[in-house]
Amino acid sequence: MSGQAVIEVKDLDVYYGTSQILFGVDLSVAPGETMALLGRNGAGKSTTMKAIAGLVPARRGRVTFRGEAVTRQKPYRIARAGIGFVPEDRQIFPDHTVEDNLTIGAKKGPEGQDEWPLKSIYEVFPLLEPLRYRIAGRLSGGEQQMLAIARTLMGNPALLLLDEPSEGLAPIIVQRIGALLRQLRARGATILIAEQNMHFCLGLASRATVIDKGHIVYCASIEELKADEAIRHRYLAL
Amino acid sequence: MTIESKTGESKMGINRRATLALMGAGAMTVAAPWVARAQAKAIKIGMPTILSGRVAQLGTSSRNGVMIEVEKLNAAGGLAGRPIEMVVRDSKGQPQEAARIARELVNTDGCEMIIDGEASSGSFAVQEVARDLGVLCVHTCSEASSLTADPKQRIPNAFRCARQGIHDSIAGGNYAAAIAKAKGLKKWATCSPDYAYGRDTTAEFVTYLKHFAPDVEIISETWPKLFQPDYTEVITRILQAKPQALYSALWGGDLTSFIDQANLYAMFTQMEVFAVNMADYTALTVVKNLPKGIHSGNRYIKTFPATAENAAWGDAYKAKYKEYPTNWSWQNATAIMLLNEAAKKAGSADGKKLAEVLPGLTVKCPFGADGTVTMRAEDHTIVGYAIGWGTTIPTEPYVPEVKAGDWKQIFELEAQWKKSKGYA
Amino acid sequence: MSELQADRSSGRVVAGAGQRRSAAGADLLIAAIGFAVLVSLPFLFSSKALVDFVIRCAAYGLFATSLNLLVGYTGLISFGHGMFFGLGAYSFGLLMQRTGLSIPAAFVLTLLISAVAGLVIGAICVRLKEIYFAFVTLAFQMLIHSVILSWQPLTGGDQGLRGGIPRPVFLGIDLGNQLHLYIASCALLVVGLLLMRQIAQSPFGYTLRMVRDNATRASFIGINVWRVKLAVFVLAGMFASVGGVIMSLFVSGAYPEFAYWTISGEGIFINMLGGVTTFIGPMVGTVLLLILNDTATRLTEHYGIILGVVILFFALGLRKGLMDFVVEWYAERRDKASTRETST
Amino acid sequence: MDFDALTGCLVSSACIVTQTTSGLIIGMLLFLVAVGLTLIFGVLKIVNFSHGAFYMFGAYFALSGYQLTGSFIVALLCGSLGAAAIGLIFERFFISRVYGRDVLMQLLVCYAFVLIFDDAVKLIWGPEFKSMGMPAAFQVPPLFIAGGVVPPFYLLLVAVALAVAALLGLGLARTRLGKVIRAAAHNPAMVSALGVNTALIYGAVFALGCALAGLAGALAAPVRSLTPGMGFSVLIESFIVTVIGGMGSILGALIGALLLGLVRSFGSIGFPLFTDGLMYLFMVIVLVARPTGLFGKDLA
Repeated sequence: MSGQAVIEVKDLDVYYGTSQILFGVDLSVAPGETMALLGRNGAGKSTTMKAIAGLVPARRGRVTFRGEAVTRQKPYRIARAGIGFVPEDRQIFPDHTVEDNLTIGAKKGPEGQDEWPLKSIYEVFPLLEPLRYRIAGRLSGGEQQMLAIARTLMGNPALLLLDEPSEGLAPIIVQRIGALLRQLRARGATILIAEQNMHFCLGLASRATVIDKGHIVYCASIEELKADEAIRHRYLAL
Repeated sequence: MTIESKTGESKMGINRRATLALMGAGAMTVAAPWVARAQAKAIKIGMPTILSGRVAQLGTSSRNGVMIEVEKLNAAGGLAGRPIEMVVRDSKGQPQEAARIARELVNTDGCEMIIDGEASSGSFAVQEVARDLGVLCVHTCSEASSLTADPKQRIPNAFRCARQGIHDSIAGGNYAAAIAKAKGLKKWATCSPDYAYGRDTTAEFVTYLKHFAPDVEIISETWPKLFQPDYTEVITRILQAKPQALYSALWGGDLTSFIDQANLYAMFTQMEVFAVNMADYTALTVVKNLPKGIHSGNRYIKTFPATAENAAWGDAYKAKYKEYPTNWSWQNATAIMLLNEAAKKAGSADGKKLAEVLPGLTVKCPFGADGTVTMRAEDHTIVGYAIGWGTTIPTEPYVPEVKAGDWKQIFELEAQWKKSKGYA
Repeated sequence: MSELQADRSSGRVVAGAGQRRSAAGADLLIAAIGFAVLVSLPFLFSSKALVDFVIRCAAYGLFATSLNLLVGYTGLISFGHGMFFGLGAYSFGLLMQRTGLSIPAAFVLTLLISAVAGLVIGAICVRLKEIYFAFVTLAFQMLIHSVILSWQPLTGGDQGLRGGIPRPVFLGIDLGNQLHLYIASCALLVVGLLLMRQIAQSPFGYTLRMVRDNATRASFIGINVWRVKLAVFVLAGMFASVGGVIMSLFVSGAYPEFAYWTISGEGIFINMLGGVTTFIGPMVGTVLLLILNDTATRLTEHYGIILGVVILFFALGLRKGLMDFVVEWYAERRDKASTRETST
Repeated sequence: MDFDALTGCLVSSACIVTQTTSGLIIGMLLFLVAVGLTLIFGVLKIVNFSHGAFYMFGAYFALSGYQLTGSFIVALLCGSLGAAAIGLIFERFFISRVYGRDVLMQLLVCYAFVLIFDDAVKLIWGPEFKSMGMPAAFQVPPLFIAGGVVPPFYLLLVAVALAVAALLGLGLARTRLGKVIRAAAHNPAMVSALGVNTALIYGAVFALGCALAGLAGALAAPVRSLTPGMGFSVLIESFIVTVIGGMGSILGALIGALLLGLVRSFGSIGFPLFTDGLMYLFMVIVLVARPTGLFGKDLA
């Protein structure tokens, strides 16, 4: 399976200053697959995502993306290689308009593909079109989350990293984001999604990896995880 | 190899090499700077001056002025038989550094006398060191009158070998008054740098202008800061006052900036301009669009005094350093001439003995009004140097005709001035 | 700000009262020994330049260490600390020239003047944060410099206080005598450092660190952050003015350059050179800078290039001050040694 | 202090016109220097203490270019491009090493280069001051507008500065590069994660800032004498401008420069001996009233 994985993380160690956050993290996502990275608050999900995106340096280990090592590359190189990152707190550019936010993220994919012109974005995110000249900082949280995902899609990524897309949003908005992601999956996107909320990932992800205190502790299909109450209770407090 | 070198190589070459050498050997040389050195037979003369920053030219041209005479003197046997070794250091224009360097030159480097190439506050700081250490000190750049004229400042072992604003102002006042009378210039404005030299010289000029032409009236005063880059606000203010004539004690780069900017407003077609510091090569050779007919006092100009000695000295300097001498150059060169003459008279290079014979000493000098200058005994400052005013033209000889000042008149009025200041 | 925090690596907790008292005793002992060594120097070496050097070290050292109270301990980056240096020099010089007071009286009055100035200026400045605090202090410094230049009848304008500073003999001390001045400067330096050390180690000193690390948290536990910052601003200003007094005695005058921003810049540079995580860092920086300055001016007129390269070495090479480097190196060695011991 | 003169000026239209235009002239050259400073701070978060040196380089390069070709246009190009080139090298090899580090470390690196650059200029062009001279095209009598006097050269200067302000404002607001730059100023990590090489952006912005300072130096070269260290007083004044206007704000730099120009031109009438002090006083007042400057945002 590892031969055809879109991304493969091997034995990753990450430090903040002198304190170690990740301990030999292993992870892989197959093409077209949606993988959930589950764990409690502070378990190391975001750090893993940021390490893949190149925003925090890996002290040890390697990240292979489509057969090429991207470990310790600069973030923009990783992005150009085809990894699209949607950060935890969305980090839209608040003083820019919605459309400016989108165009800042616009680029061709790693093979020069252009699957996501503005037109397609507005088709998939019909909510954003009427807001296109609105200042992004004035959008609601859900709208900002949509914008953040759309902005990353504008870069035509081969892998989409989503860090806590449901965090801090009203249940009805969470549902809409879930629907949107299923739509993306249907289009064949490969997605790695970090979540505290397992229920959000049910029916979205096919497999789940559980991280706790910087260690990968579990990896199976998401149905198995749902069935395994001990694991859920122990690592996800569910 | 340092700037203490006595060789006649171009200063640029020495500096670069010194810099490189230092970069290489920096660590080694940190070794205890206070270890006293054995005294050679040569006589060391220390010279704190400004070699960096905006007025670096003051230091470099002062050093050139000193070196050209020291080399001549050394070739002729030195100061009372002892070769001179100059130790020149950069104070960066900071008075506390000037004081520190002066002390160190005497206490550590074994310098037996100081040529003080500091301007303004630095010279007062060096004066205090000279007072403290009792070492012979010749100020060569400070034109502030109080340095030697004020008996509270004066000390027996310090001398000034430089122009004084009061002399320039009396000669200038006389010259300007004649033109004011002839052309009916009654309304005057002034524009001088806001520091002691600028303020004092301007006040004195105005005093003597009014003394010689009593119906002159000052209708506007402007005081740009020293080294101010932009004079627009000053220029427009002067133009609005609509004076018939303008006096300025700006100098060097400030003066050329002022001229370039005032040219844009066609100021020089609207009034007669008297700029005491214009006739110095530093300014004359640099200004590209020199307006015709600016009245100026002489600073250093090789055609005044119009003697063969002066012209030869200016040419020799230019041949050696690839630029014309500055006002500072001749003052520093004269200092060496004076020391040499004093050493001959005293038969010794000992600072104390020189300080005894220097007062009242007259020395043959290309920059003298009559071929000599004198270290006046009563206030330890040189008199009799060439002083005059003329009008400038944009090409050599720049100041075709210089009207010499009358030293007799200068002495008379200077004496009154001293009385009025409580100096005498 | 992590690079600038005093005592960062030591992770020391506030010492109990008893410990503090014994630490103060140790400081006193060190100070006494230091003073004795300094006083004996001129009798061991007959170099006048050494005497001058130490006097200048005292002036700049007090100034730089007081700046570290602001920069290192409180996290207040002042670009205008030199104003107190200048204020000290001018106040003292003017008092001596114009009033005929005795030296100790003029000295105390100078401290008072600096304190009042610090109070007024500080009250305005310490409200501002970070870079804006730096700029407003710089603006005040330039304002004072402008006033010194403009108020010519009092200050002598650009020529400074001329004619020397009278130094009447008091208690048998004649500051006109370089040796007496030397001993007095050493005494002021040692006493000044000792006092600042006590301030840094006192509960007030730990309050400063708390304000530096997290001002919000400090205000939650009932600390009036503004008042604490103001207090240290005034104290640092007073110590800086003592540096100015020593300098004015050394050059027998006061010059506008003493109140120019470059003095503040040198103070900051000294702190970076010596390091701000130890109390003694600024003192080490002072000695380093003065040696560097004196050596470079002896050897070249391209002082700027030399100094520039040295600064780059510290800023980009060592990435910290000398004492910081030494302390960390020592701590690492000790750690290694102790792990070796436990493993065997 | 001379309040009579000041009130006298304020009731004379000729005086108001002349002093306002001279305030504009003083302000616009400052704006060119200050806007680079504020741009660099806004995007790179670096207080470029060496910015005055690029003004100096601009003037010296312009002088050399003018001496070689006799063309003022070439001189302007030499000045701005030369300063930009040095700025780019400086940013790539030195400034880039102190991103995100302590502000004092950044200042120290800049300070080191102020010293090095000044000495370098002294070594290359000599310690004596130089003057470029006014290009022949501008050696024409001044214009009289509404009773005030305006030299044509200064019209050019003001026009260039205003054009730069307009181009910068439009470029940052409208072009994609401008949008990316503004986004990078706000959140460089995110911009980088979207595939933009922020190092390139930083280098370009730093070079642009230096080019503007160089342009200012080149424009000033015909009317100001050139000396090593000439950048310093300009630096201090442009700092005041940026701090008054708010660090990082281009509009702030424009307004700040105009205000400072007016403070100087009218201040020189009312307080002829305290014009400089007046600037600092003005800065103190603004900072006390608005700690982040007129158009600045709170950094925290």
